[in-house]
Amino acid sequence: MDLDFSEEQIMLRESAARLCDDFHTSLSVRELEKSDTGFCREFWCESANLGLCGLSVSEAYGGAELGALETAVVHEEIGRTLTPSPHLDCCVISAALLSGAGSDAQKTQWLSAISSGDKIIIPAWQEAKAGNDLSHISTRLSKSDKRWVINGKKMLVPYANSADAFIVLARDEDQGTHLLLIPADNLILHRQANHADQNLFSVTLEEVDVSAENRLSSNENIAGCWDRAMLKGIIATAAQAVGGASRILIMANEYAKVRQQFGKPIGSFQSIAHYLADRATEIEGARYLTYQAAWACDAGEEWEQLALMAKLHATAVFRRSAVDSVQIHGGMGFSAEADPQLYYRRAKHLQLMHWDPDYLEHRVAQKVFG
Amino acid sequence: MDLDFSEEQIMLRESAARLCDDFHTSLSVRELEKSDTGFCREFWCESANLGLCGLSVSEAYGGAELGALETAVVHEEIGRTLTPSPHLDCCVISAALLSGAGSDAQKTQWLSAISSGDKIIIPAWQEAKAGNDLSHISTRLSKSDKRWVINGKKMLVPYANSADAFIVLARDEDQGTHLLLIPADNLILHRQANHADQNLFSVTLEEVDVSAENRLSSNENIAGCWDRAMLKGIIATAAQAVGGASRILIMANEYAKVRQQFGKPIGSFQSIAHYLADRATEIEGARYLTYQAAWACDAGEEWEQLALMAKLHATAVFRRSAVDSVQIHGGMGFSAEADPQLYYRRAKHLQLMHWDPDYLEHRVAQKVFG
Amino acid sequence: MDFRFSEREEHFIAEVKAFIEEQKQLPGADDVFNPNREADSSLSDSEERRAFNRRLSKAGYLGMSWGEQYGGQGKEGIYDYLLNEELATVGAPLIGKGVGCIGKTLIAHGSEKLKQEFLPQILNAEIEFALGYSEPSAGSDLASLRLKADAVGDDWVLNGQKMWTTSAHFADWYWVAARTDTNVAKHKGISVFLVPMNHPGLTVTAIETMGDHRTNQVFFDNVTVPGDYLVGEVNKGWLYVCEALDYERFTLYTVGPIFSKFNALIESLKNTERNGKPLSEHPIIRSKIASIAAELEAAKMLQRRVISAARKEQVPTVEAAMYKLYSTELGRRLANLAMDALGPMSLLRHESEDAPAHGKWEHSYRATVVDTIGGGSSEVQKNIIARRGLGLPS
Amino acid sequence: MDFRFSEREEHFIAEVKAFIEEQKQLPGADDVFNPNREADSSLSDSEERRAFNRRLSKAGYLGMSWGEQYGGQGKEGIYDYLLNEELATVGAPLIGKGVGCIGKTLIAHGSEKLKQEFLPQILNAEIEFALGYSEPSAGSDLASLRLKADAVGDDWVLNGQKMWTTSAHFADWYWVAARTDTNVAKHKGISVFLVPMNHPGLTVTAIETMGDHRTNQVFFDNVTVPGDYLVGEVNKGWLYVCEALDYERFTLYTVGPIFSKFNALIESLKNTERNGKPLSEHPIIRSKIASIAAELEAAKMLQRRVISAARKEQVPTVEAAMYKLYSTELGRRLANLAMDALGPMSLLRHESEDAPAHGKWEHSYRATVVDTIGGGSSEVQKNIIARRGLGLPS
Repeated sequence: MDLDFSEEQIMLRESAARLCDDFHTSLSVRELEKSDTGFCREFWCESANLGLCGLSVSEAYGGAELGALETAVVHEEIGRTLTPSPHLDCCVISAALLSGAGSDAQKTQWLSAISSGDKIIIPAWQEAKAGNDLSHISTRLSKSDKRWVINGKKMLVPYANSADAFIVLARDEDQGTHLLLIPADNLILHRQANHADQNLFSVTLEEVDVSAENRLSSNENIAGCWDRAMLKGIIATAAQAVGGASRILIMANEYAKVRQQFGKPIGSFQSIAHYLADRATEIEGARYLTYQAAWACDAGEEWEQLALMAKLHATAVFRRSAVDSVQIHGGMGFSAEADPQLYYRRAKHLQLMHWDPDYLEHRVAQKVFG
Repeated sequence: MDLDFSEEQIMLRESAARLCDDFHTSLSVRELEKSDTGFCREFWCESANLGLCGLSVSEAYGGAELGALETAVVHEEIGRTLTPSPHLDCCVISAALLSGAGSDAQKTQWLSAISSGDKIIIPAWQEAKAGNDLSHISTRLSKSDKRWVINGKKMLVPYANSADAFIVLARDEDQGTHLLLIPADNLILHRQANHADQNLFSVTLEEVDVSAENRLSSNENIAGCWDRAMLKGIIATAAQAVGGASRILIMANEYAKVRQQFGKPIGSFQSIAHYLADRATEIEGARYLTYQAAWACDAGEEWEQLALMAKLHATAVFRRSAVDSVQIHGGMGFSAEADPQLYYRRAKHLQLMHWDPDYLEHRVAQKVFG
Repeated sequence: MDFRFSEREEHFIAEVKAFIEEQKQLPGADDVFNPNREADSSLSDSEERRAFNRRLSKAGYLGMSWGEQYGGQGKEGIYDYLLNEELATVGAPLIGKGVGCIGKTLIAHGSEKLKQEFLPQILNAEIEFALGYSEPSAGSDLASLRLKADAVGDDWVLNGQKMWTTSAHFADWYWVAARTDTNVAKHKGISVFLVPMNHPGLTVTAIETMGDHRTNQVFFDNVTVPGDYLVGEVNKGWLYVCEALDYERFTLYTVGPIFSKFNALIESLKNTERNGKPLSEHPIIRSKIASIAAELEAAKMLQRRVISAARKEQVPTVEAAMYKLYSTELGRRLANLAMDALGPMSLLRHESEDAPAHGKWEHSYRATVVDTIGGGSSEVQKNIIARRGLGLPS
Repeated sequence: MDFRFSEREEHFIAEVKAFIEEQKQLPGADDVFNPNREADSSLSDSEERRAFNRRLSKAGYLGMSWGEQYGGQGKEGIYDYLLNEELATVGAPLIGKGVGCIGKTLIAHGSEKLKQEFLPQILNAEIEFALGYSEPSAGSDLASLRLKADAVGDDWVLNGQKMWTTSAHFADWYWVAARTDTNVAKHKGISVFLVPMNHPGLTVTAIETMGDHRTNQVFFDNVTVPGDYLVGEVNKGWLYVCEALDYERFTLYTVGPIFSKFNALIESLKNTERNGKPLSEHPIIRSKIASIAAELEAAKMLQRRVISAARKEQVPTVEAAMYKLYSTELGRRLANLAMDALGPMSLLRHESEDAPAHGKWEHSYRATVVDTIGGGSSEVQKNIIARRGLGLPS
């Protein structure tokens, strides 16, 4: 048993931290919240240069072929700094989908472009009335006049206005699941203003033509491929939550040491100190739960349940940490100019996006009860 | 709007309090937990003398014909002192069942005997595998050789070894609901050791003969009659929880004022003080919610939903108050000789008996969502 | 015991409801009646809302509980409460500081001059006030405020800073506490002043909040205040500030808005589908809604205890602390439960057409944050309950 | 990073498991292996359990981490932990005070005489100890203990009272902290003594607990202790008591028992029907179980942090406080969830044949109470985390 990172992992963390810090002060995070693209292109280029875009991509396609633990390390730093970027959707989930179900041609074309940072590919899967399982996905792949077309409306699609292509989750009339790589041209995007001011869009597909080369179909079990890609994605989300929770708690802790009321630092009052102690405890549990899920994925151990638990627990812990930290900051906690509110909103965003607690509990229970 | 009790109600409280205190020191409560009957016969006689047994019974049958609010007042004192007695089951629920569905002859015979304290009648309704709604009650009223017989096994029946008769909840083959007043002779009782050391039994009915005079059938809607009687019962349970919660919180509060650690009373530490403040707040909410349910019942206002909420909330609050109070008492909290443990166990008992949170939530939601 | 209002009170409520219905027909009603505004809906921060206040005044709803000699109606305080409850439920501006703590403090302690100048303007809704108590280093510990007022001849000269003054950007007058004596215990050196908000020495700077409402910091640069705009006696300010709770014991604590929110949530759950079934039929959501429904009713009871004590001429300090603590925490939990129940789509803001419940809950989740901090944080309320209610040592 | 144990460690675990399986075949195994006993299952409070300890000793499982010069095996502390984890999971007595804090303190600070007298007896499982720290007025504030030890010639005479001494009624020796100097800061006047439990001046009185396990108060009436039974140096007792955490940093914190309980609950939910459906199919129960399953895994991670720090020769003070706080609160919540899920029938005790899960949960609901109080209450743990972990001022 060894809970330490390797030297390489520590170096990776340091370089990811430096990169995130360089581009993302709380000021620039605020600006990005209001920007058109929602993320910083320069940061993205630098990420690619540092090999972060191809972190989990096979070396054959220009990636670093590293594991879920390395991805978690990077995403912890992303979460700590509130760095907005398509990394999760493009470089974790889409990369896993392409690796798992793409043809050689698709991999060569698209995985390489992900690694190099040249193309952004975003999964478009969520719908207004479907939960997170596939059974109620209403986007339809159907035959119309001998050609295959796809119709549907996807919601909460991140960075859609920067995407070169979408991987669209659809079902056919026989309830078969399909993943379709659809170029971004000619799709109808509507910006969706949201809680954490992240870059989100609805994507409407109207009679969009689909040919064989659009299909990810080299894997017979598309639903399983989708599931594994999302499971990898939620480990990264959990890591973001851990990073965010740690950071906001440190801020609250520092504030509690310097802020004086009644002639004493407020951190000397048990009410404040015990909030911090409780949350610090939860964060360490969530942190290693997340590492364990990532490690298990890489080590070939049972990892799916750990991934589900990590996302469920870490985002809940981030939420509670953000709530308490805002409370400890008092007036500064709800001021738009101060930073706690950024974490407060991001926490709820992470909790509900990429499989929400309702669905995660459903999945965890499924496994627990067999 | 007037949240004060009338002079009569205050006098009733004082007399109930005196009676409960006279017979129920924490020492005698402990002895009763181990006794055969589980309650004090002398106390019961005195209750009857003071008119408490017939509190809610019509004057025509020797009762005081008072309302749910008066019952709540008495049960708050019962809860405060942990007084064990068949009052809830016999004088609230059975009395309501007989009033609602008994024939004149049954009322004359049994309601009068309840008022006078001469007879104890206990509803036997709970079953091992049925929830709290009626649909899965497996005790069967059926015809066998031209006679009606009843078969089944009831669980958690309070004071069954002191009961003169049971009101047995049963269903026939067509799912019709029946309430059958069955004399206690010849039924098979098994004592059921339990968490709060209350007097509970399983009651087995094997081919027990049922004639017309056993049936409570003057009301066509037996299920509705059962429901209203239970709803009255749970208001009284909520009141017990409020009484118990207040008492254990006062004990913890007094302890926190005198117990010294680190040179100060522990109540001067915010961690302890804030537990107490939170619970004190919840208790006042639960208290008036309970009063409101009782008052609404008496005033002919919508009361059912309030009754469900009062039981759900007040017993949850009692539980939390007991947990925190035990914690504040430290070692004394888990010592059998000290009193907090008595409240700790009783709190969980009240929460699960007479409709548990799962069922109460189900019912509240039914009404909320229409 | 009777949980109903009296016939006279019910009659009054019906009257207010009818008045509101009428007012809803007038132009600008969307701005006046806005239940999605959360706690800041109590403010008269727009021309439409000020106009509504003037109509409230014309209809005789301002100063109901003031003595007749001051132009009031000598009614019991409960009527102020009943009015506010109706106004709060529909998201209209409340009758607040003017007829409440400021007017009543002036009546009790103000000079003839101040009474004659301000009371009629308050009754006619011609004036809006801002309250200046908090400072950067005086939050929960209000008595440690530092804004300095130096006596210079007959005048006072104020220098320093106030923080979190919600109404500073639209108010006409500033009711401000300042330190007039630094040589005594901190509670004993505070006085209250009335300063015109347009005083050239005042600089008002916006603080935007996560809940989308604006609050302000106010800088005082040699703000000269004539001696007769010091309220009551010098160095008695802390007393007046504390007494204010007494004056507002009826009006501050409404429970209608959280019930409106709950009802709106129930409607949303019925009208939103997931996996082919309305959310209202999902057992886990039903269970959580049931629990919180009971807690809502408990919150209402805590509110009833406040007005019940108030109507017996008691100062409901502990009752108010309990209600404030419980209801504001409940409001936050309700917003969180609503977002979880509505799922990821609940992240969408009002501006997005796809937002369930028009983005009400993501806004509520941001806006309710202020409720457990402002007006005495939850921790301060617990201290009040522990010390004054439970007699615990400090 | 690797969350697995090493091959050697896994081999050791397998060996222990095999040993336990063997032992389960012996008479008296029901008493030795009793996972329903909650936290007090760690005690060797019966003849059967002491006999098991002697077999543990014979098999070489005692003193594994002691130096070879003291009869130990010089193994890493992790093996003590791995052994205890397996023992705890099946509800067997743990290797504890003897080879842990007492033996190691004697090794570090004890005289030759005490080493020679006690160490072999500990290794051979011939001796059981009771720890005497708490007193009626020294609970969370242990350093304020008052049991007085007066020097009389070469002897010490002890007078006063200890409280909550769990093992006093079956132990052979009492490891007891007493005040040897009243004129110095309270931490600096404490010494540790070894007193035979059958000393005529000791009176042991039972305290029964809500969790059905016995603890004791112990009265000292002129208990004369020869000078050479004072451990180490006079007035250094507080140091030794604090160091004990260091010595037990591996062994005290097992996580197996709560996983066993969770698994037992899952089985019960599958096997218990309500309204014609197993409880495991009720959505609300499933949702709650899923949440707590994740929290259980988080607790395990906090435990892993303790042993990970310990194995790097660090004293895991904050890590241990975090695990103790989180896991004991979790244990209480698990018991409560189990009772709620199983419904009213879960009120039935073990003695009732109708009790679901043989009454395990109503017992657990009573017994887990002690976990958040004893061994440093949750509040004490939070203070440790806040001050030592987060650097907050006191």
